[in-house]
Amino acid sequence: MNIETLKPIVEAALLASGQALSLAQLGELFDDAERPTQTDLANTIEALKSDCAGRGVELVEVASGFRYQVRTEVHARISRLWTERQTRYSRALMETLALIAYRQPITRGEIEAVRGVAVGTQIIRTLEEREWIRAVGHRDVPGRPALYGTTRAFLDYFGLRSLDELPTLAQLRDLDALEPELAFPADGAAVAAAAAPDATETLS
Amino acid sequence: MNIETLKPIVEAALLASGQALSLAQLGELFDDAERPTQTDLANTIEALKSDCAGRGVELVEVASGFRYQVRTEVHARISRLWTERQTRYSRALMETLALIAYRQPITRGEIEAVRGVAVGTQIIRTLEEREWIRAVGHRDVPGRPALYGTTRAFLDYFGLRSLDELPTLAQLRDLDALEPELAFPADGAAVAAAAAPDATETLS
Amino acid sequence: MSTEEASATLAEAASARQAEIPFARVRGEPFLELPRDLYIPPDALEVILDAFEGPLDLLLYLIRRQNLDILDIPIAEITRQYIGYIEMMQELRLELAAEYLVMAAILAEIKSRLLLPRPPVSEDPEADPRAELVRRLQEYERFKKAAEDLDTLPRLDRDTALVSVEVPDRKVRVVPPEVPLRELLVAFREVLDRAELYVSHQVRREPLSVRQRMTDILDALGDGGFHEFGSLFRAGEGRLGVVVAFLAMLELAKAMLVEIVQEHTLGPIYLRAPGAKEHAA
Repeated sequence: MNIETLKPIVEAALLASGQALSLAQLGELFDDAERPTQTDLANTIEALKSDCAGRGVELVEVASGFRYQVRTEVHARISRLWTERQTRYSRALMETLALIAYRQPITRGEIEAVRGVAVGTQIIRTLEEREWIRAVGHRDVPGRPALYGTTRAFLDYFGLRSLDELPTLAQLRDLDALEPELAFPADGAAVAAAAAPDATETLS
Repeated sequence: MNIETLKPIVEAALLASGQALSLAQLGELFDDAERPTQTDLANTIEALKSDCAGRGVELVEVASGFRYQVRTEVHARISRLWTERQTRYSRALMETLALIAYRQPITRGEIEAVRGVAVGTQIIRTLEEREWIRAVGHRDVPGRPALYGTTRAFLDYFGLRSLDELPTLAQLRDLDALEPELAFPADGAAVAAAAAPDATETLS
Repeated sequence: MSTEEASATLAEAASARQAEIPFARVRGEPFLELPRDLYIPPDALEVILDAFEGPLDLLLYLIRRQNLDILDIPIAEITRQYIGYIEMMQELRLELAAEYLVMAAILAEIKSRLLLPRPPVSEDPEADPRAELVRRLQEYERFKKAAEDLDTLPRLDRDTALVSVEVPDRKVRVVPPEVPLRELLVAFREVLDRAELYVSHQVRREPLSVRQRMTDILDALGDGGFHEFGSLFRAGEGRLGVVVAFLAMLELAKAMLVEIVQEHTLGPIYLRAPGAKEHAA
């Protein structure tokens, strides 16, 4: 099957399913005998992407596959379709989500240690209800607190293909540079605090 | 606003709303000041219809307005999107099948006598639809109840060459000890055929 | 920083972060008993409290407000500002999260340690009492920034939306469940256990090949006609095939599932379904 034959099928499948489909899922639409190769499907997707130029929707890749979505510029023009959708989240929720995304797996206590304040149960519940995070295990310490990680739905919602695509986390500056205050000499001051390696730069 | 400006907005609205929209509803997306006329909107719809030529979806008018839908020709090609995998069969069904396999030919009444509960018509129908059992005759008693037996498809599915390859009652007692020799594949089904030759030696 | 400055600072913080809430709204009598030159309406203070995500956030604000480097915090000054702020809140009996008080204590401790004479030789790498606080501030700040970045990512509902089209005459294809053989065997064992048939059947081996042949024979007889015994097995099956077919025939006869007709001794044996005369088409 050539790309021109595949295009209407792949387009219809993506639009009809209403959610992202992976190349593997698209392949499963076909009988073994006529199943296109992954390359053919990928080329078809590319062709469909180009066809979106100047239109109200675009074809993008997210964690769970390819999907059509409304172009951001156009979305603002049709936002009256949904008056009730929640589009804003509190800073507390976003900070908690950011910590889970960059530091997963992480416990609630560890989140609180960084933020310096308690994390409300409601925040964790909201994040779980949105299916952005899930408990992925328990830390083997007293109380066995849950370890949280983000989900594929989180990536899909924020239009990411993988955690690698998260904005880069700011670097910690070396505490060697700590300026002396009063008569306090700087030599050897507070070196170790900076020595703790930061594992989060490379998220896999 | 000209048609070229309106097209992406109307297209996105129709695709994102998830339902048909009338010209009036489309008009309500806009502020009073820039609301297009019904004629402009109708012309935009016409232009979008033409854009669908050769694609997998089409823009049609239905009672409540306009909507995009999958083209009939393409529909058959993507029908596998709506595949529902039934989770598992009830215990009643499995017991009924087992009794038919081991005690064939057997009537429904006889199955019920062993199981101690009624066997729903639906169970028999499901097994017949799956072509695992069939009525092979009638017992010559009042009501002439059907006698059920297993089919070749049943043997094929479970990877058996004949019923003799089913474990004996004595072997059944110790299924767990039997398992390594039988090497039942985890998800059973068609794969079992490969394991069958080995199993025969143990069982016959 | 004077108290006026502090007040202006806080007011600015409140209005900057919560612009939609009027800062200067005063209900009823002014609070004249408040510290001199430090009048902030209680409403506004609550707003300020809401505006910060905790003591680290407030400290960061105080530092950034003065364009200071985190690595160069004038602890004495920042502590003075922070504690002044906390005291003000307490005087107004605003509900203050305990974390704010903990931070005040930490700041006071750092300040006092900095004022103490330093031991002649310090091998302690954490000698600067500010180090831990600076580390926490940096760590918090990077995740505060990460949260802001995350918030700017184009996301569903706010910046884009999923799309879908109608599918007329959608047909759902139902795929039946897969059944492992083991599941079938377990089911049989359970039904036997329950029926307490186990014991009585253990004694003789189930002749399943006979059972299968019974099914096959009944199937063949389904047409209502007579079938010669010789047609019930294939020559290739040998003597065993004949025996199995014969046993199956006898079992069926015993269960009155077949009629057997033999017109003369040693003549051909014919089978047919019982009552075939009445029911055959």
